[in-house]
Amino acid sequence: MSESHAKLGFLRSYVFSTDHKVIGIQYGITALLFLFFGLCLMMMMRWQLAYPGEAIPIIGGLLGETLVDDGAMLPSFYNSLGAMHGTIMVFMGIVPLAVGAFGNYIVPLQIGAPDMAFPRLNMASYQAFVIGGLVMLSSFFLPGGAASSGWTSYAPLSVTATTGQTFWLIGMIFLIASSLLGAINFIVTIIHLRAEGLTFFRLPFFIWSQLVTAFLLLLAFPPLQVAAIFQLMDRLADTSFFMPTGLVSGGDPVAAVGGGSPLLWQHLFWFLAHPEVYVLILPGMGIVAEVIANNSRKPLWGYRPMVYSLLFLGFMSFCVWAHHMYMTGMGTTMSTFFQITTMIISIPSVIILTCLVISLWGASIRFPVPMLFALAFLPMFGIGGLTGLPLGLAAPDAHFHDTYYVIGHFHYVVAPGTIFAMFAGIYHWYPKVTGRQMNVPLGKLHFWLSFVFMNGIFMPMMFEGMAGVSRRLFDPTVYEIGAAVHGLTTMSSWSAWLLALSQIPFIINFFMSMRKKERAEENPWQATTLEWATSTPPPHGNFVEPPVVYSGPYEYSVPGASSDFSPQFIKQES
Amino acid sequence: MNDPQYGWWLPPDVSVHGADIDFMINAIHWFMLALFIFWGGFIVYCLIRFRARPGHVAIYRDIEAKWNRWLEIGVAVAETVVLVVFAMPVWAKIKDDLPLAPEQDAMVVRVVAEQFKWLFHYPGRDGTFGKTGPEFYADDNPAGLDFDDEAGWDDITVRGFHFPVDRPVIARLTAKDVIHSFKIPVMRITQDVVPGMEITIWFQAKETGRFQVGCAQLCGLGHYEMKANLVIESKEDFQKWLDEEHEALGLDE
Amino acid sequence: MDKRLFLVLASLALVFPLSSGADDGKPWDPAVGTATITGSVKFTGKKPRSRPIDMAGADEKCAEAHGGKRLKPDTVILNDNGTLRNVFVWVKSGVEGWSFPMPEGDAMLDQKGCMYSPHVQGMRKGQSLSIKTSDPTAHNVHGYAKVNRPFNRSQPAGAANVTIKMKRDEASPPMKVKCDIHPWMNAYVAVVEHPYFSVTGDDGSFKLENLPPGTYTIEAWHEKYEVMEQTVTIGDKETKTVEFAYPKS
Amino acid sequence: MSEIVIPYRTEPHPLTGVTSGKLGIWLFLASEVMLFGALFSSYVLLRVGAAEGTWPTGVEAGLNVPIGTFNTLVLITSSITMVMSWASLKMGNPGAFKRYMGATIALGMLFLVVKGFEYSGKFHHGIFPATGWPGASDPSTFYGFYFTITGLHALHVFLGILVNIWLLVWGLALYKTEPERFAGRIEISGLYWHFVDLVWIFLFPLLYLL
Repeated sequence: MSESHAKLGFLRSYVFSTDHKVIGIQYGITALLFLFFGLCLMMMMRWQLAYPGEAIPIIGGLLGETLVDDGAMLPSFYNSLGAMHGTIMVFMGIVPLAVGAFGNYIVPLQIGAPDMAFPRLNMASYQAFVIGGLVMLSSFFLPGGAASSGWTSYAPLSVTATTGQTFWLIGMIFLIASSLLGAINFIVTIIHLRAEGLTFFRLPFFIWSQLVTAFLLLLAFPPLQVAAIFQLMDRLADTSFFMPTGLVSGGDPVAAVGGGSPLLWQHLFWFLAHPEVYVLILPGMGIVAEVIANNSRKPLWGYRPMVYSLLFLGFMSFCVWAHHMYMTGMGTTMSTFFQITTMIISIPSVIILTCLVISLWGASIRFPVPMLFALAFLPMFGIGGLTGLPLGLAAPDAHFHDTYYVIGHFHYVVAPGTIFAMFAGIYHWYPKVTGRQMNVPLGKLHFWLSFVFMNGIFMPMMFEGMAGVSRRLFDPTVYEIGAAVHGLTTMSSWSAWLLALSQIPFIINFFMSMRKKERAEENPWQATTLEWATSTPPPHGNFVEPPVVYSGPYEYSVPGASSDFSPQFIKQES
Repeated sequence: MNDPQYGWWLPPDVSVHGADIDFMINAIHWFMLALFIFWGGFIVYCLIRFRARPGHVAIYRDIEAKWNRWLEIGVAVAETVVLVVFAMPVWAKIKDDLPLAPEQDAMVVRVVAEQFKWLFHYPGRDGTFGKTGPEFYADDNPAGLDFDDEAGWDDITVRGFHFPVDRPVIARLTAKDVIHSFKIPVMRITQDVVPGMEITIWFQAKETGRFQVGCAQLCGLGHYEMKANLVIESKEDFQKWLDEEHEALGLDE
Repeated sequence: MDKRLFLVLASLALVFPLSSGADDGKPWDPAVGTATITGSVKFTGKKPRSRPIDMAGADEKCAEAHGGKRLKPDTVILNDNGTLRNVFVWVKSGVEGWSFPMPEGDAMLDQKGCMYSPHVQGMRKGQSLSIKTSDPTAHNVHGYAKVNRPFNRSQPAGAANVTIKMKRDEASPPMKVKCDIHPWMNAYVAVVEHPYFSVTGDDGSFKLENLPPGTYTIEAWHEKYEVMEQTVTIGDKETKTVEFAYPKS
Repeated sequence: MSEIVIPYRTEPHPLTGVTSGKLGIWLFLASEVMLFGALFSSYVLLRVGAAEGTWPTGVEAGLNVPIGTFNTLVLITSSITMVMSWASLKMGNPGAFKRYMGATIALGMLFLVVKGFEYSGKFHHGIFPATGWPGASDPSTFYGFYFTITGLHALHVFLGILVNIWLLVWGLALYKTEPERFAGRIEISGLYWHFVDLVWIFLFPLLYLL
């Protein structure tokens, strides 16, 4: 009797909890597992690329005969890995980690709220995310394998693909529903539940980034929902929204389809997927801004321009989607429009990055582990952003389109960019969540190894793309160009495997630090924002007394103050 | 296997329009490198000069930086210049200036993409294409020719791409099944081939050589094998090749 | 597009499969199999046109196997005696109720010089189709089965044979096999429940031996033309001739 | 573990002037606008791109305008009864609320039943989502759009009915303890219901008349 009571208690407090902190941790753990799974998929792909046609070591023998031939990967399996790596990393790894985990845990604390505005909705969005994730994962066990049409799922290829694609679409519909519910919750929470005195321009930059991100999710995801429904109809009800007249399959004309447009899918997809890029990067920028302000011990330089840039960035991200489609045969008028908007959208990114860099001037910079990751974010995101420039112009894109240059570009944005920001966030807020500090030497080891090998993976890709090697090739050495730069591919692969090994210190650190006896201080980073106003870890309901805010978010090194930080929630003697 | 002509930077350029693209790519990368070094240098300088140490205090008030405004304006101006002076005119020339006038003597070729090979369709000796349509596609008729149309009987349908140097080529691209992408790195061409649409592009080579055509858009499990040989040859050699292909048709049998 | 999803879901629902195998007839008695049907498939129309295949432009390794000679598609091959090759002739109905012994070994489909050999073949239900590659280039064999389970397997140069067990009859029309890498490669494999089938060769003739006396529907199938049918009644130790003429006029 | 109190559940926030629930539903409707906006733009894109004479008007395609008009009136009436049910709550008359809410639910169901008859009539004539427009040489996706858009709309109506039934049968208990909060829930459900109604008012001319 009492045991079943305890069990119910466990379920209510850890599995079906409505507490934003528990949901944040659930999101975080699930997303980290998905990220790790996505990393494993990538390591298998890298084997095929570096040693085409050779048996995959260790696991090659364990896979079924539809996936491997004598342990060597088959092209259909490679395509599945590619599609699922992209989908898992973007929709089930980074977004849930950046928005679901950090957003859920930190946002209510940083604005002084007792919880999210709709706690039960919050739980529902996590559950929808888990269901979507499980549907995606289960597709690996289907007879035809998982979806294999790329994470972009271009029609008509995806419409005629194996059943895995149907699971992909159903999984996406759940993930989209999860994001929509989450987005509504974040916006209402940030607008309504700010503590007394916490005006919009006293919000930490991280909160701003979450607010803009939530708006992007809210408005950009429905078109993809529509696209997914159309594609499901095409697959299950034989409609032809994306199927033009006169298709041929297996050498014979297909009579029954027609009238649709393959480009409709691309428009609907990229209308989501470009704002999605900003969904991936903005929370990262927010975290980096927090960490840099805290560790440079001075206010962020140009806080207001940064906020305005952020808002402008959010708005403009809806106007650039077709720069992914220059090579689909669009006219020069259209491409001119999208080239101009693409150049315009680069300006606010430059402003934010410049502000972060200038914030270092005149600072007193500490170098704890989160700061190392945040500082590394700056040049890494810089490379990612700069290499977007030639891709945003149609003429250079005629060379770079769908080459490894594109892969290098967006991975620089999300891998050493966003993922480094995520690591910065984990190291920074770990004491808030667990009440323990993470081990510093292990953290530094993790940082330096990751930094080296991240670049080892993606820098060679830039040169491969420059040489003209196309992406998504099962075996690039089939082409003369691919064979000529095969050394770069191998280097990339070895870096990838070493990067995976470099995560071992992090994993050890993550779990061992939880069991440490020694407790962290209440405000170990001497930070100013509201999440440090409550005890660590925060109680149910977060704040015993609702906090009141008296000043801006980054009041560090205020002249005449007693210490080098003046928290928002403490009234200063004037 | 290692082909010395391909390395870590741009592959050789044998197209007429490629020089503009290459100039843009190189210029943008120098610009990027300069910006990156400036930024990186600034960061490293800050990290050393403003590192936390006993007695060092951060400056609370905003530093009055004017140069950042200049940097941002500089970036904006550079982008505008690239956009207006290079990107737009170059792209307009590549896309819109089809060499349609008879004195330009453009050669027309039809390119059919299918899972997972390319097919190149030349008009043959009579200079006219036979009637084609999706309803004629069959295993023994990959080009979709109407076999009853005499004009199409001498058409040449091959799996490798030949075209003469110094002569504009107009390619009409169609796809049978899924989206493919017609990519020739040495010609600086990428063009998606979308089923249900016929997309026309043009290009002109300035040098001869043997290269490859590839597919740049994921089109299924054989995507990686979707390549064709490319031979850019002198007008005489091209004519010789056409004659050989005409022989191979075996029309006189 | 995705009827297989329904099949998967439906099979998930049926946890306990229904009893099968009601079609096992009485064991075959060789003593009754005395009748023979022979014949040939004439071609009477205008010779259809065909265009040569260019392999060299896409894959030199394919072309090397033919010494630079251009092949023509195997679709319509006319023999010198005015007959049509690669017609699949089989007994469509009339031999139900027997359980025939299985032949030894697998049905073979070879990939040689980037062509399938044989182009058309018959095999027995329950037999395996063994797909071999003799080429120095990669192939991907894709079986567009409509009754059996479709398959799609890559075979790099020197790979082991791909073996597919054909569990159901699929003879009308036969299963189409294509190579996903070399689009000109195609073949047809008919899966028949009994051993009475034949493919016309270079003399255009076919022979269905060891039939028990009875009335049979004989079907002739060609990939490009309409299916034809004839009914024959044969007695004990009798041999009858059946002629087909393509194309149907 | 005490129940935590989240502010602005029943009292409007001074900045936005609405409760959290209402702000939430407005945001949800904004995303719904994007959803149906994408459906409508896809329709326009493919219709404009269709070859001359391949895209039927609703009447040509066999859609029944009188039935469609009837259904439009049904939905508009249900919106009115929805407002009346909320107004009766506000005036402290739960009996009238029950009657009006019941009428709203009944009208919603009537809409679905009529829609069901329209669908089955189409199926009966061999018209399915995959059917091309038979009068044209080139098939078009008209019926695909017709079934997909109206189907999605019907799903929205169905969900609205479920919410309303829940509010009428189980949710009413809240009225006794927190009447304001309950009225707020009815208002939120009503906003959603009006939106669904509004979508139909756009859908009807787009599919049936144009």
